[in-house]
Amino acid sequence: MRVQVQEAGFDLGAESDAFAASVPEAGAIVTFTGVVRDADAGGLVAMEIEHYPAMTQKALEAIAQEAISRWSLADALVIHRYGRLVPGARIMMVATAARHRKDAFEAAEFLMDYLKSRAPFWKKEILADGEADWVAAKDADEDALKRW
Amino acid sequence: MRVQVQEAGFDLGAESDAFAASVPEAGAIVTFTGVVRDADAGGLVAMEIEHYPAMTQKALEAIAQEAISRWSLADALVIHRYGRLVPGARIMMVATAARHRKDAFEAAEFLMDYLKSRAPFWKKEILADGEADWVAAKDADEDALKRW
Amino acid sequence: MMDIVYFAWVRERIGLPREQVETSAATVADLVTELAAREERYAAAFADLSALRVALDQELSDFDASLAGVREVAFFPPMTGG
Amino acid sequence: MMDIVYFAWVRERIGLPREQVETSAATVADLVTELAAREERYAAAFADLSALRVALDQELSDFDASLAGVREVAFFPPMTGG
Repeated sequence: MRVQVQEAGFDLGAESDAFAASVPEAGAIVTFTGVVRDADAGGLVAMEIEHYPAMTQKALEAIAQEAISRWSLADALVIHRYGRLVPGARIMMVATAARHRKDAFEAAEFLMDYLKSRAPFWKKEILADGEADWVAAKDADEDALKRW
Repeated sequence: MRVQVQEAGFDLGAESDAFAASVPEAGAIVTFTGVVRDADAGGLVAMEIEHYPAMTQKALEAIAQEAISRWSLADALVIHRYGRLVPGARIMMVATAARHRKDAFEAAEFLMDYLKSRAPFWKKEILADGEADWVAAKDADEDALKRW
Repeated sequence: MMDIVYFAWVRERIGLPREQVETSAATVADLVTELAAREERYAAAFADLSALRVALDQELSDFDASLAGVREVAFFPPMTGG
Repeated sequence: MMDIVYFAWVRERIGLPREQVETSAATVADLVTELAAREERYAAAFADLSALRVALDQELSDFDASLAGVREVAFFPPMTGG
């Protein structure tokens, strides 16, 4: 298991490849990558991601460990950035490896649902007109947790 | 949309990275990679994948096109190999890009479910003791299709 | 003349990947009956239709389907891709 | 002495990221009552507890929880990671 919280970018290709290479017996590998999307079609200048340094690493490790136990994963990877990111920048990725595709998919969705609502990150949208809005948590994200 | 049926290996890292780079507005990118797994712990020498060349490309394109329409994907990628593959080799990958994670995950699972049971590939396991067995279709794979 | 193609264990059981047949079969099921009557290896390959799938001109189809206008019929076991 | 940390709009509304307070509050709710009574900016930040989350020593908790033995209390809005 590897959990990395960093301001710097990450190399999606190299991370995906290294993760897959480290679990040759796994059969099924799923990755999810989150990208800063310009939700307002041209209005977003940057996304600022704040986090709680003393808590983030251990919260993510606990989530990853739970995914590994529940789905008997061969391995799991979580990388999450913080700081100022521009549209198109990659915010985070998770990767899961399991014997069968169903477990790898479910574990990756579980990780994402928890990262959305239980990992100590907060996003602020900086808009072209000078506005800066904290992204509100979505009811749908909170609801997504209930299926696990 | 890109659908590639090939005997040669593919570069998972480069493909993942290029796919993500081509959809900067997508927000959510999911990849699935299938790897030859030695199901009998040491018994598998190789997996031979046969396909129906005249049908494979168009069947995969139809599946990918359906995924794109149903989940309003920004893009989809399918790469599937045929021929003789050794344990640890990567058999295939899919990638999906959508605005939201739910769509990207669902579309990738849909693609996998269809590839498992509706794309004209057949796997044969070559075992260390000289046996060669065609992999039997699983009821669970057929059942998985019913949810879509 | 119709092209018939076989894959996986159907191909192995019949012993060839492709052949041309002269047939006036109206449906896939009729064609299967004709083929199965030919020789033991065909009878063995077509013994259990529930274990077989069929594609007409590279589109998945079923055993009731008409062969009108069809140029290539493929018989194979359930697919195991992915 | 207890460390209190604030994130996102809670931090902005209160105007600082961290402070130390002398408190004998037994629970998180008691601590919130003490803080909200201090100044308008605290009252504003803590006006709607349903819009807030709390972590005790870096573990998610709730407003009923005891503060016994706790060294760091964090207040923040619902998280929006991923």
